[in-house]
Parts: sequence; C-alpha cells; structure tokens
Amino acid sequence: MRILLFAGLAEAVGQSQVDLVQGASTQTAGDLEVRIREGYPDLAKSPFRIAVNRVYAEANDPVVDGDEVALIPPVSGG
Amino acid sequence: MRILLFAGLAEAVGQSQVDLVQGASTQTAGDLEVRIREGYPDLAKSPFRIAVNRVYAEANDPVVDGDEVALIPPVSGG
Amino acid sequence: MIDIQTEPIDPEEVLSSVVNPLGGAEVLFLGRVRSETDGREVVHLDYEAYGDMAQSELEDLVQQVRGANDVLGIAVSHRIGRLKVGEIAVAVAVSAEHRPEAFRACRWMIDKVKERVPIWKKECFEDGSKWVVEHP
Amino acid sequence: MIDIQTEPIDPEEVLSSVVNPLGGAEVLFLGRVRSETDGREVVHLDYEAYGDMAQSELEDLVQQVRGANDVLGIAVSHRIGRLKVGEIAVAVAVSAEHRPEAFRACRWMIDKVKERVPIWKKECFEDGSKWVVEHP
Repeated sequence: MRILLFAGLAEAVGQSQVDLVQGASTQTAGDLEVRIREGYPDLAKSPFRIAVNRVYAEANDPVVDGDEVALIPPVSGG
Repeated sequence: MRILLFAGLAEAVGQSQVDLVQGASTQTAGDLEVRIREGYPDLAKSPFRIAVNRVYAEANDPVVDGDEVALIPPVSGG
Repeated sequence: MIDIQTEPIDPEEVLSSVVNPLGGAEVLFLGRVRSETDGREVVHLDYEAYGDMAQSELEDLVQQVRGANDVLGIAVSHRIGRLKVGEIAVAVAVSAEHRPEAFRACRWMIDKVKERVPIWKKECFEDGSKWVVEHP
Repeated sequence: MIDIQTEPIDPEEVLSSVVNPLGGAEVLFLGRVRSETDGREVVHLDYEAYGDMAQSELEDLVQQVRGANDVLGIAVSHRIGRLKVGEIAVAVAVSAEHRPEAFRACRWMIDKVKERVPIWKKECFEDGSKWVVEHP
C-alpha cells in the first residue's frame, strides 16, 4: 500500500510517498497510523491525520487495498 | 438663523432650507427643535436629529448666530 | 482614501489604497444596489448627502479605526447621485496583520456608516419612490 | 469559482464571479504574504497542496455555505507554488442580500480553509526556512 506524504512529513522522510505491506494488522486508519509510526522513526512523533480517498479518516474507518492513503500534517494554507 | 433640510424633510417642506428668527427661546439645540416643530407643521412629527456645525448635537448644546444648523432625518446610506 | 463621489466606485482602487507590506489580511465590503426590495422591482436609487458633514463623520470614524493599533489601513468610499441596479453604493476596505482585526474593523466601519453618516437613499420604482428609513 | 492555481490571483475576478442581482452585500477576504513574521524578514513563501483532496475539501465547504439559503454566491481561490512578499495567497468572496450573512459566510469559509484544507506553507528567510504549523 502506497502512502502519500506532504510538506514537513515528506521532508522528514526524504520522499513523497512510502510503501507499507497491507495485511491483517492494517484493517483501519488507526492500524495504519500505528504501523507507520513503528515503521518510520522519522514519523514516530510527527503530528498528522490520515486521509483515505481524499477524505479525513477516523481511527476505525476501514482501509482496503487500492485506497489512496495520505498523511496530512497540520495544515497552514491561507 | 438658516436651517438646512435634507431628504424626506426637504421634500416635506418643499425647500432645502428654512429660516428661524433666533432669540431668547433658541439658545440650545433642544430649543431649536421645539421652535421648528411648532413653526413648521410638516416637520412636527418627523424624526430628526439636529447637527450644529456638522456635528450631532445634544439637546442642551448651545446654538449661536452663525452656526451651521441642519436637521438630520434617519440616515440610510450604504 | 475617504471619498464621497458621484463617479462609479472602483473596488480595486479602494482595496489598493489600504495594502500594507505588514498586512496579511484584507477585507473589502461592497454595498450594491439590489434589483428588488420587499419584492418590488427597483428602477434606480437616488443618494443624497449632507456632503460636508458626511465627509467629516467619515473622517472621524476612520480616525477611530486607525486609533485601534491593530489596523494597518482603512479606506471608505460612498457614492451619491443616481445609481442603477447592480452599481456599488459604498466600499470599505481594511488591512490588518491578521484576519480577525480586518473583519472586525471592516464590519464596524460599515455599521457606523449606516448608523451615523448623513447620507440618504430614495428607492425609485416603476410606480413611485420613497426615502428609505430602516437600517437593514 | 473554486480554484487552486499557480498563477497570481485576480481579486476582481474572484469578486465578479459572485455578483448577483439580488445581492446587496459582498465581502471579499484576501490573505497576503507578509513582509515579516515574528520580526524576521520573509523572502518568499512556498505553498504546497495535496491538490485533489484540497479541491475536494474546498468543494465540500462551498457546498456547505451554499446550503445555507442566505448566501447568493461564494468563490474561493488559493494559490500554490512560490509567492513573493505582497502577493495574494487566498481569496474568498461572498455575495448575500444583506451584510451580516456576507460577513459571516466569508469569515466561516476562510476559517475552515485554514483549518481543514490540505495546503501547507513554508516560510523562507535569508538564513533558512520552516514549515508553518500554527493557525494564526
């Protein structure tokens, strides 16, 4: 599963997307967050929300293969 | 003493200014209002404020010869 | 810019006059002649001002806004004479570092203009006209 | 008009897009790149967006405003890419019958844009840069 990164998160990791193997432990957005924080030390403590298919997701929203997943750091438009 | 009229007040009286003889009974803006309402039946019940020298006046503000006096009906700019 | 004018108001000009390098926020208010009022079709509006006093009131209000140290720039322009439907009657622009002050000052200014400044409008319909007295 | 664009924003164009014959009030908000932040001189700002989601969030917010039946028109335009000091980063315009609704909807919209829409800015100074995280 490909995960899009933006702004400070992309800079922290040094790339604008990362890949995560999906499985039994990544059924929800909350699961994904745990896996990402474990798998990418640069993101362990960064504040972000997860968006699934371009919509902010709650922790128990399901994530399935093929979903567009993104990490959204605190926004600062305007 | 010349008194400027505007908008609906000017239309009611049919002219854009009226004259009032100043005297002992017209020492203040409040006095003037009484005299105007008595002297001009068309203005007897019209809502207006009095401005003296282009500033809204209170009832006990003095009025002297040479002051620019105007009757200000409810404003509706914008 | 503090104007009472018979020529059409150019919103871009009013806005430009307040732009400040330290300003992160600008708010522009435009009051426009509506095509109908209380369901009646408006043909045009006639605006009349007690010009000298209106100018002086506007200057006083602008000074009050400028006295609040969180506003970087303010401009107000009011049109008088005959206005067609869709034309701009009044424009207020404010520049501030951040948006809360810009919104607040712009709203305060237009509220005060409508409350205090000696300008009057007469709505002209197909079958008559009347001086407006409410403050909508 | 709901736009995320790299070209300069034309405030007049954003404003024109909301004008409505029934509208007596328009409010335009402009967010502009300030020359300094916390006393440091800004050289430029780099804006980045998660474009598809930002567009979708803006459309959703605009729908919410339009759902309130007292708003006649709303437009929002956000610029991305590199912006110089003094350039417009965002514009929101609202048309309504009367001014309270126009002010309210314009303020609500810009607040929501800054709270929800996935756009980020990086302040670039002479001696470094940083992503902005506060909501001023």
